[in-house]
Amino acid sequence: MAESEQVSEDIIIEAREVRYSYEEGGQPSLDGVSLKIERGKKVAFMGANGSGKSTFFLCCNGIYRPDSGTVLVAGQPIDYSRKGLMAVRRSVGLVFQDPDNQLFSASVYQEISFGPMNLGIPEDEVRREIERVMDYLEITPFRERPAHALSGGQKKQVTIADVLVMHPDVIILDEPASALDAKHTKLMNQIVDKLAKEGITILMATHDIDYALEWADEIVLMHEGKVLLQADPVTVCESREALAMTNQEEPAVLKLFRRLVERGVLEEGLRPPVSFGQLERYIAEGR
Amino acid sequence: MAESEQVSEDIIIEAREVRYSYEEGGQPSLDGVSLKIERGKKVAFMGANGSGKSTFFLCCNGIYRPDSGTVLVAGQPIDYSRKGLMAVRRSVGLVFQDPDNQLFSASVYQEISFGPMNLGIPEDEVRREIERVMDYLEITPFRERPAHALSGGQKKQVTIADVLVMHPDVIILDEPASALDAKHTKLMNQIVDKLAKEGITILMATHDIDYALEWADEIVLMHEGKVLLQADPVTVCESREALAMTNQEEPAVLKLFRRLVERGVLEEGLRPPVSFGQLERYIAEGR
Amino acid sequence: MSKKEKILLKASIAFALLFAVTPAVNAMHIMEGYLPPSYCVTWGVICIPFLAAGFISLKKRLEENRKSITLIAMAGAFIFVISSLKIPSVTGSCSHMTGTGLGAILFGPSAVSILGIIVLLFQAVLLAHGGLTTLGANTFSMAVAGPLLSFGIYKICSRLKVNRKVSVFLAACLGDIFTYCVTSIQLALAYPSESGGVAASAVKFLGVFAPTQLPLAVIEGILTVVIVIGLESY
Amino acid sequence: MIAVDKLCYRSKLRYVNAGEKFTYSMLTLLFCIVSRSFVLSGAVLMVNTTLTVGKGGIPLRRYISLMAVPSAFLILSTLAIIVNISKIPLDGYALPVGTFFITGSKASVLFGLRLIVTALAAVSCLYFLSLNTTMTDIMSVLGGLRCPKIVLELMLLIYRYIFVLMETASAMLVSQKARLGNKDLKTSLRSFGRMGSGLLIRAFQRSGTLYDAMESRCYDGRIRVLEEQHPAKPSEIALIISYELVLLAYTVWRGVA
Repeated sequence: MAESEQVSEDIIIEAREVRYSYEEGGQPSLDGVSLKIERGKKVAFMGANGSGKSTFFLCCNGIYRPDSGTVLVAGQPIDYSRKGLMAVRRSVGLVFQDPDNQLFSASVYQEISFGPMNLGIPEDEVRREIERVMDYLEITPFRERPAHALSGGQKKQVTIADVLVMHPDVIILDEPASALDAKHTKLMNQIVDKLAKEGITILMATHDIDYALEWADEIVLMHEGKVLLQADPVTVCESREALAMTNQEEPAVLKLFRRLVERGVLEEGLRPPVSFGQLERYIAEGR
Repeated sequence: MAESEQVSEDIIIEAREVRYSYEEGGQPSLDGVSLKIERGKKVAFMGANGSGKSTFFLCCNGIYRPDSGTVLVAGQPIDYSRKGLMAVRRSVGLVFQDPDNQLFSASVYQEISFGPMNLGIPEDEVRREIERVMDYLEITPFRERPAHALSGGQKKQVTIADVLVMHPDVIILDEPASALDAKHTKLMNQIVDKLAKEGITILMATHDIDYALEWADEIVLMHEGKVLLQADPVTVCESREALAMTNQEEPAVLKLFRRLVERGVLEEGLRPPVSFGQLERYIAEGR
Repeated sequence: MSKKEKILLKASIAFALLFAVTPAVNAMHIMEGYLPPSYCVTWGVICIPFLAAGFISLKKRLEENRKSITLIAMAGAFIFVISSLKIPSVTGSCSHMTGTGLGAILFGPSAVSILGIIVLLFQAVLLAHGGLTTLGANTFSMAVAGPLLSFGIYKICSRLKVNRKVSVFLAACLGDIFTYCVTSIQLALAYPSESGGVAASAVKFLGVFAPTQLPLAVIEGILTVVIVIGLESY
Repeated sequence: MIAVDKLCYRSKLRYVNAGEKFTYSMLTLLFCIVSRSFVLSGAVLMVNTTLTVGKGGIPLRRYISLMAVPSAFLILSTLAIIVNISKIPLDGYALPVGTFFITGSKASVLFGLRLIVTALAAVSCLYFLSLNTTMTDIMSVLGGLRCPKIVLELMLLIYRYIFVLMETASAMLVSQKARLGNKDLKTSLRSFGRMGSGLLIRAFQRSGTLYDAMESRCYDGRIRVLEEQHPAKPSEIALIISYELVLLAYTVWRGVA
């Protein structure tokens, strides 16, 4: 008993049998989701469009209230009073997939100030914070431009700044790299790594299994409103049935590794590689 | 002289020193683009957001008229009269990146009928064509649904049908796989392959260099409104300077291949592989 | 305040309480089937000149620039969306903007008449706000009278160099109140009071809708100011 | 997103000829408001409920909640009609308040009740149309009725973009909420307003791209599109005609009597 309590202190987000339908009596979007996310982890959420990832994210900061089941943040069930929600939303920040659906202000500065101003932080401090976060996320070069004239990648940077400026414990990113060019994908990945290093828990929806394999501490594979599998990336990526069920391809690096093992080029029993660098060493050394 | 004329018959799209600015006297979006696309080829356009890919596409079917320079379709300079534009737009079909910017009608049937009706094709024939194209692109299962109830992937299928129903010689796809999940990315790739097999010339903007390497006959690398490099995929992907300039990563398969050659695992002089399958054979056989 | 009015006020407060428990508030659209046929036709006919004027100006705009078709359509979709979203309110009941003042200020009263009738048709069919037989009466109050007044106030205020925020607020708020007055009079004309005729009936209709419409008009005014000023900063 | 719109695509009567459904609902609506009779309205209400719920397959609970949408208007307006404040009590009811009476005549109470039933029956006609006919089909009926082309084209585009903009608007509101934009009334109003201006800017940006996309498919200033056809069935037409004739006969008979 004592042990389970101790463990739960490290659980930043927990879902217990969460069910949610957009329409009363309609198809459930979440059909009994139970999972635990440890503080400081990098967790990739994968699954087809419509498998419930985004709905789950919106339950994590109390935008949607489950029809049944409980979401706990930092060990406390979400309190759906006005005050309780404010606390949860401060602690769990949400970055949407399409920046055009998140940004509504005329200027970058105004946009970023929205959250902290709502927190009632004194203006001076808000200004300092904005400068800090703009600098940190490399927004300063285009800070003067109106929000609607930014490129897709720049908009994305601003959407992260929006949330980061509120000092959340958890940042949820819904497909941060979709529709970005190579430069911004790289930048986005750097930013995400930076955040993770600061100890912020990161939940990220992504369709890029190669990236998830290399980046994540854990993958949550969702299917039709349920958690099909939650495990470390290699375990998930080697569960070929689960991948097939969710129409996911096997990551290229694992596929090549598996084929080489099958052909006898590499020995059996090697730890599956998560990056091509690792595979390269296997091949070079196993020769 | 005779020879160059003969060659030009196979050139379906040609640009000669095309310049275009959105604002008069403003930053040019296309800054002297010259290129030739052969009929029946699969050409990937790569480059950062804002490098001019989309602008160039809109010049190819006469939506934008270059400030200077010429665009030729099937050897003829585009005729910007009403009639001339109709002919060009019939022959060069454009699929936009965001389906919500292309689908103007709530009904899939109405949407697909728009193009052929504008061409003045008799109603019966239009109806037959719509059925054919819906069947071909696997739209039939959701044809009765309104556009706003379609998933992102389904909308994408309809946008392709919109264009395909007009029997174009060229189809231009602006990032067809962006924001799609694994299942729909696969479907989209299958559709594109099907079109290519029918001899339709395909121009596709993409940020996915691994895909471009494997899929394309040719890659056009754009940078700041100019063509930086136009060549076969391997040549482009091995031009590390050009890739670095456009912030493009080296494709994973080529990187691994190069490293293995450098380490002496694979012999020098092998033809660079375009897919992991090919690399796998090299490794297995070169052992 | 006369005694009669005091009683009326009390009665309307009672109605308002009753009103607070009803789920959706779209009180200023006259519902389907609520007007006698002759009134449906009459209000329809009264709208015709305004709609015709709107139609002609629209056509002219399209001839000048064909590209404006998608722009005008977006404006129409925008008015529909902004007037069908729940707005924050004091009482917690759910209410909507009318969008009349906003539309008139942004797009001018002539464009708003045609867009207005389309939006009202969609509202009737998709949301059951208003109705088909009452389309004429609703068009007059919400797409003709309200926007014309809003636009007039807005123009007068800007000529008098009134502060922009104030003039936008007055245009939207008074436009909303005017719409509500016109609707009340439309109802009163169709249903005169047994004791006191049309005038007494109008007072009664104004009275029952006042508790919801007056705060709503203020909120509409505020929201319109935020939107219009917001647009200027782009 | 819009309940009626969602339901109509699932209706089992969706593929019945739109002209038939339109004619049926409009004529019935007309007889309702012309006759203003308990009997006719009651019958219409029952028939439409049977058709929409029974034949169309719209869940009864959804139907009832939709029928309640105009209830606020209905209750308030009808109260305004049947409640009078007068020095003389009328014959229906009278509550003394000081020297006045809150009062109404029998006739007016009856009138009010009849109005309620008529209006509900009329709403059921509207719902018969909208819960069983897609907006696209309704627009093609309007096209057949010589509605000006420009208006129809605008309707076509507006209908489509209502949903696109609605999605953007609700996403923006959610994102504001996630950043505490609904902390109190003042903040909520400011958030809503700023969403409004952001939405309009985005809508205008879309309008340009949309026009390019239409032009690239040879748009020449006139939207010509085809619909799928669902021809009218003679048996259904006969049924509609006989039903409407009965309503007509009843309306005329009552008018004469």
